[in-house]
Amino acid sequence: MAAITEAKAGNILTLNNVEVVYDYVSLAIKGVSLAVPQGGMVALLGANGAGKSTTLKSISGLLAAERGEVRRGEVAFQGQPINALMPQDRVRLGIAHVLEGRRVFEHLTPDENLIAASAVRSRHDAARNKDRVYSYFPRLFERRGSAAGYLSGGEQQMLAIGRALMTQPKLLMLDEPSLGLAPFLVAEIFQILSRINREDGLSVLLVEQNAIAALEIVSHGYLIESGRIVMHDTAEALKRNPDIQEFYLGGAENKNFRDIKHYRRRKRWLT
Amino acid sequence: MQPTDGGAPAAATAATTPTTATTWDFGADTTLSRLLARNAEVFPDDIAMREKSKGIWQEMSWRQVLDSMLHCAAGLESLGFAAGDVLLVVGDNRPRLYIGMIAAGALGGHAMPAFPDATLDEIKHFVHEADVRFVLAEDQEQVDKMLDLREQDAGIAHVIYDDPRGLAAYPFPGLLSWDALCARGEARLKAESGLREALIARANPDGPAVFVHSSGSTGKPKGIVLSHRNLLSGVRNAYHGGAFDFGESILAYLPMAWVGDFAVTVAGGVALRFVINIPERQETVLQNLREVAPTFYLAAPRSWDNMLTTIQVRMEDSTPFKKAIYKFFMASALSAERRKLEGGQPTLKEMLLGPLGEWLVCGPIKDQFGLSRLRGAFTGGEAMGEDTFVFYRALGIKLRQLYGQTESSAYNALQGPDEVRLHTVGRPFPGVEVQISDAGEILVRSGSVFSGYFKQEAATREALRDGWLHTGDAGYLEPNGHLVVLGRLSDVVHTAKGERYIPNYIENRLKFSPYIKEAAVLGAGRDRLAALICIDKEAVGFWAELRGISYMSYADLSQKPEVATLILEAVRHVNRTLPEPLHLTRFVNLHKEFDADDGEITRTRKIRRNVVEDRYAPIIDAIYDNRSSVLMKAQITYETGEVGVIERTLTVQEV
Amino acid sequence: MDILLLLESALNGALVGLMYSLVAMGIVLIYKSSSVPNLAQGAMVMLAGYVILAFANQLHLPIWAAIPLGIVTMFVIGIGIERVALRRLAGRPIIMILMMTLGIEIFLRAGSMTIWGGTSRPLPIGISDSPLFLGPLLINRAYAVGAGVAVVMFVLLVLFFRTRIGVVLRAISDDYTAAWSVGISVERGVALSWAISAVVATIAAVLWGSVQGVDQSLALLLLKGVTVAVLGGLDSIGGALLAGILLGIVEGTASVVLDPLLGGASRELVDAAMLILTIMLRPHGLFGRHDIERV
Amino acid sequence: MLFRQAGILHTNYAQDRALFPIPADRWMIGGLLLLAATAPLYLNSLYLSSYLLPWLVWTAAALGLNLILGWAGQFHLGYAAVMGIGAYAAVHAQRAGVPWEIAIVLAGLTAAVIGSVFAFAALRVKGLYLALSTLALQFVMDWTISHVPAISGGTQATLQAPDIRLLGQAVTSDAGLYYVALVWCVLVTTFMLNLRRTALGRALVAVREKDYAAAVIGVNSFYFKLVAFATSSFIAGVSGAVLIGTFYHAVTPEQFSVDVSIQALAMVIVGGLGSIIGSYFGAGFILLMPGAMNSFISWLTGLFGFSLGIETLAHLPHALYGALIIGFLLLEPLGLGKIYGNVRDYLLVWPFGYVKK
Repeated sequence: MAAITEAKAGNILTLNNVEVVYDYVSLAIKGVSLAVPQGGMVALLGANGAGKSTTLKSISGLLAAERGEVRRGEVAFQGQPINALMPQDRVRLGIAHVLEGRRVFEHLTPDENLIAASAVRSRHDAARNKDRVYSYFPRLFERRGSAAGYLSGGEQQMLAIGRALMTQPKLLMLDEPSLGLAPFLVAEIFQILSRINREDGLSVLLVEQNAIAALEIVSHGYLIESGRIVMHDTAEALKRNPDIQEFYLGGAENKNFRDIKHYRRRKRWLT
Repeated sequence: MQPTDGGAPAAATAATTPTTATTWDFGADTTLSRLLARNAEVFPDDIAMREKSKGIWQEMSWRQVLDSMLHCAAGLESLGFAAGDVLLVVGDNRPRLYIGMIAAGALGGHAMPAFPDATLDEIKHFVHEADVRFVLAEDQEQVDKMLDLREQDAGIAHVIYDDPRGLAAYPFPGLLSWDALCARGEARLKAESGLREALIARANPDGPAVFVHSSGSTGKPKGIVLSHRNLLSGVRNAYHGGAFDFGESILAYLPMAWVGDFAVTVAGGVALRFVINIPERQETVLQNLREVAPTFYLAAPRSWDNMLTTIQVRMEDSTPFKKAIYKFFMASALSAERRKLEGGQPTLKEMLLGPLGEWLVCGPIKDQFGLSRLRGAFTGGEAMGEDTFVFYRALGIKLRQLYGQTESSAYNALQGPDEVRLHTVGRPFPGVEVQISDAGEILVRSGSVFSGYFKQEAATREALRDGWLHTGDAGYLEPNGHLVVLGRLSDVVHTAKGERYIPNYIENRLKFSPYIKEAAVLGAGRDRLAALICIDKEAVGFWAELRGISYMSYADLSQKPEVATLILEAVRHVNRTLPEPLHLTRFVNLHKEFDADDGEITRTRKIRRNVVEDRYAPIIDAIYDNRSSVLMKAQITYETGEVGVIERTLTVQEV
Repeated sequence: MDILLLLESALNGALVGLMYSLVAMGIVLIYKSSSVPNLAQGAMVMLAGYVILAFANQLHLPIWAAIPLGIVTMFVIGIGIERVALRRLAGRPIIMILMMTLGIEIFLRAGSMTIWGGTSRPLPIGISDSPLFLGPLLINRAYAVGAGVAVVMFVLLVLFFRTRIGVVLRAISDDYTAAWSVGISVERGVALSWAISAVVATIAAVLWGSVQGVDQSLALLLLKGVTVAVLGGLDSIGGALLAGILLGIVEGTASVVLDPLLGGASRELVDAAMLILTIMLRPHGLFGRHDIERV
Repeated sequence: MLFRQAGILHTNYAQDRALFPIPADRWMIGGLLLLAATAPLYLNSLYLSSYLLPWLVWTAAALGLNLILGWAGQFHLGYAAVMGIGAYAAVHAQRAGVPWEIAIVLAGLTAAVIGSVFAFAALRVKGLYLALSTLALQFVMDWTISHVPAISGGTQATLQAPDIRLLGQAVTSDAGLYYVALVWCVLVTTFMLNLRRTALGRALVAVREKDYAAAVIGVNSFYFKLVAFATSSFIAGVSGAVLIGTFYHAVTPEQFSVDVSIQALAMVIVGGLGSIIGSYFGAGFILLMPGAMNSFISWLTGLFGFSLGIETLAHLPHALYGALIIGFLLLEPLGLGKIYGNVRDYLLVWPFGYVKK
């Protein structure tokens, strides 16, 4: 709690009571408030359909394509409200969104993928950024000439992240980057993420179902359930929380089958 | 104390009952198992229970319920369960748990329902109090609790579970699934001729039907054993008093450990052949309520309050056009209803608007919440806020106050359909005698009154004198025979200046505000009144969202200056209805809700004043020391029994 | 059968086919840069013809001024179509977008007729009627010019798709959402592709108008255009060029061979048969890309 | 406000999947059926045979196209050709002495067999490719019909359709023909309503959502696409035959040209993809619009006292037709059916603002 209040001044992103409604009638998230500190790494955890992707889209402005709208609340980037901005204007400000399921431009080569993603930057910057991306992901450089649709899942994820980096973001948002990837690849990608965070001071908002991996690299985590933030704390505290251990960290420490619970604790999340 | 069959004699009433509906002669000299057998014989294929499960309402006929009950009873007996034994029943409302309770009663044993969210300590108290050896648990969660208890030396020998999910691999001795238990019983019933009839006839009308506990707002809950005769007398009295009729459709959602649930769902349900609908889960009650659209609905004031808050919040979130229509018609209906309750006539305009409002606003709202088919809507358990009461009446729900105690099987008095007044609880039921003692205490005598607290001689002597139950409630009878209940005798308190008041009354007024969920009024022995307030997170949260006020958690929200102003308005509003000396002068928005796990309220959500005064002593001191803020270190009990501490600065608000 | 006549038909057919390619390129251009199947390209050709005529006849401008003005006007109309009709449908099922282009087709075609009437008007651009001679073969001079322009357009478009903007447009056609997510203004990209396509339509209108006059029949070029586009592969500029030549040759020779047998109108049958054959044998045309399916 | 939903509980899965669980819907459908059944009593024969009858037949046809477009998600730009096949088959069968009842079944079967050819195109390609190949097939069929005298009865010829005879009784009265159309439309509607609840309906939706994924979970998209095209073609064929038998009474190739295909497509789109009630709205709208447009234009010219050229008058309604299609797609891409659904939702949650998910 305290961490958030004192960091308020240094937050690159704040969401204040954001409510998103799809198709005018169905409520997806409600009263979501969160903050990403400048240069920090924050995870947004939650189950399928909890509203994680919707939250990210409300930040990157991609809701409109799915008939969604931010009906209430404010999304502020570097202190400026950005609710009214088009997606490309948000990218120009420095918000990059790596979509769930990678969504690379399949018929373009990795090289063209990166060029296409530099639309909001100058030619000079694009060249420099491309070098940087290839230095982070040398494997992409090796495969820069073949259609991206034929890359492996891990390579596509790297390309998706690299593509986002081409926009020179200040805040990088990733939607389930570990989805469908082998554990060693997840580890590699997360390592690169923390390296980028460390070296470039890039703020990161990571949406994950894989809480174990995510809590290893972030400093702070939010937990979203049924479209509402139900708790948030430092990664350390979250890892210790019994609720998190049970439902998000899985049965890693289960001693016997009595620990496999088929019911939810009645107690509400304590914050 | 001998149960008396006061009031209308059974024979006389039999002739007046509808011929199509009844085969019960309205005597209380029978048992639930015999009545169940009778239902199964005369109406074998009528629907007795419905349970929402796997997306549909799975039905059970009376014959199936009886068979299931007999299988369970025979199975229990084969495990060694005998007359006088206790079967602890713990879980949410489930058909098998109800059937298991009837089975325990059929064997002359005590069925002891417990709240599904009861902590280990609470259950431990029950288990030791009555030497519980048998448990009927709903699911893995409850089984885990019982296993934990057993590890702590409790004498629990047999744990029977309903839902096998996650339990298949448990290797613990004495753990038995409901199906296995019933298979065992079924085999016995096949093998032993005459067992079936014997089991049906076994129980004695004066034998135990259920073992419940008083709410224990002032101390440890006291055990209360109600006999078949007690409960059936209560049902009979209420039936004659017009509370319900044969064949009502009900939603069994009240906590099973509350006497009201047993008195309505089991006693009323079996005696009057209700269709007992059981919701899928606690969270789906509202949705299931709409699907069932019961004809009879009893809820605690708190539930009605919650539903009202939901209606208000959802209305606030509606489109401007719909909102305007709602406001217009509701205002008219409210003023008409208020005038009617005070004995006046509605104006011509109100009469004209009424049907239109019913079609446009009231009807749809009742439909949305499944209240459109209600013949009987009741509030009971404690006093209800006046404004909530008027709201539902205005909505066209003929809400009525029901008055009773656990000790008298829940049924004492009820407002007649056309005699609803705000300050009374109506006339005592036929068969219930009411007197007012010299001290102003309400005394009750009826066949429904219990015969004493479990293993508590002193308390029993205190409560039962010369056949009269001393209810502990202050009240009086009006000349026209209507009973007025003022509140708990023990609740009537005085300020240092000698002002007499009942905290509960003021608290109920506060709670009408959708933004206030709980309140504790302070002032006994002090020179002025103050309040601890728990905001309603849903309503205040929504209010905050509309205004773009950011918050993270309950604690965070409760301390927002805007929220303080909001609550201040509500408190001032209440003050305007109170005499000057009883005005609330200061209040604090607490950082958490009162919680039964922390012992601050009972499971039926009545305030435990001593606990609250003790736990929030630093805040109370700050209030009366005229400080403007206070650092509160709060203890939080997790359900595992672990204890955590939260530190927080709270602001004291001046009114 | 006269082999020379056959050859001559085939050669002129190839040139006409290249002019079909000009229409097809407009369709390919839009498909390649926004995945929108454009069934309004024929109507745009027709509209462009009328627009140029309006500048030339009603404002009495010389043809060399009317054509650039027509190009500019159509460029703006192309942008307008995106703004008015397509923007709100972005991300919608393709069937709706297809229906939208059909609606635009009906509107533009019937709208032009409402304003300018149905009689055919000549659009002379100063190409002489006298044929060219290639050895013993007679070649239509207008067709030859049209074919030349088509090849130039082909080169320009291929180069265009290699530029950064071209790559961005191809990215848009791959995945709208992903394009938005990296800051590409999808709306502007789609508008640009429609604007360029409208310019291509204008050039086709000039060439076709000079050959057969400006009337409703220009809109029917849509059928030739889509046939060529499908045959070549909807996202292949080169495919459109080669398919145009192929269709032109087949049509040209078929009309010589089949017309006497079937009593005329064999061109339409040949078109339909080519289309069906293409889909049966090479579902994505000669050079079209295949979807990369991943679940 | 009109829809009361309290007390609707399902005690078995059949009830849970009932077509109209809400009583208000059942009342409305009952009322509409009653109105439709008694229409000849209160409508004069002009309205009956010039408006109501074609509306019903075209609704049935639009529903068949919606099966392909809305349910299976496949393009079809050659629907009118399939209707034409049915129409010609029925007329030829009738002229050969086959009773009408059997002739329309033959019409449906012929259309189903030939229409399934479209399915083979759909199996190979998607999107625009499919749209164009179905369009190509439409041209081939147009060409075949008009160029084979045995079918068309000679170039440019009109083939008279014999009167309908049902069970040996000639049906010639307006009311009688109307009832034939009504029964066919109700049959198709009932079929479509129930299709949603069958394995076939769900499989079609699975194919629509994603071919490849459907195949992965074991939905044989080849089989289902084939069934969808065959069923839809059957409905088209019978509808074509009924249209000729009850409305046109003679058959010409122009009745089923590519423009008519586009018109059928417009009915489905304007009505709403996959929406049954939308098909009613869409068919009604597209059929009524040209007449309404002409009246509107003459009203306007009368109002402002100017006159329009012949050519303008001829083309303006067509341009407005295009504009309306554009307008509809902009206003509500899911069509009139969706607008109806929105109104219904609005009333369903009344007086609250929205449903909680």
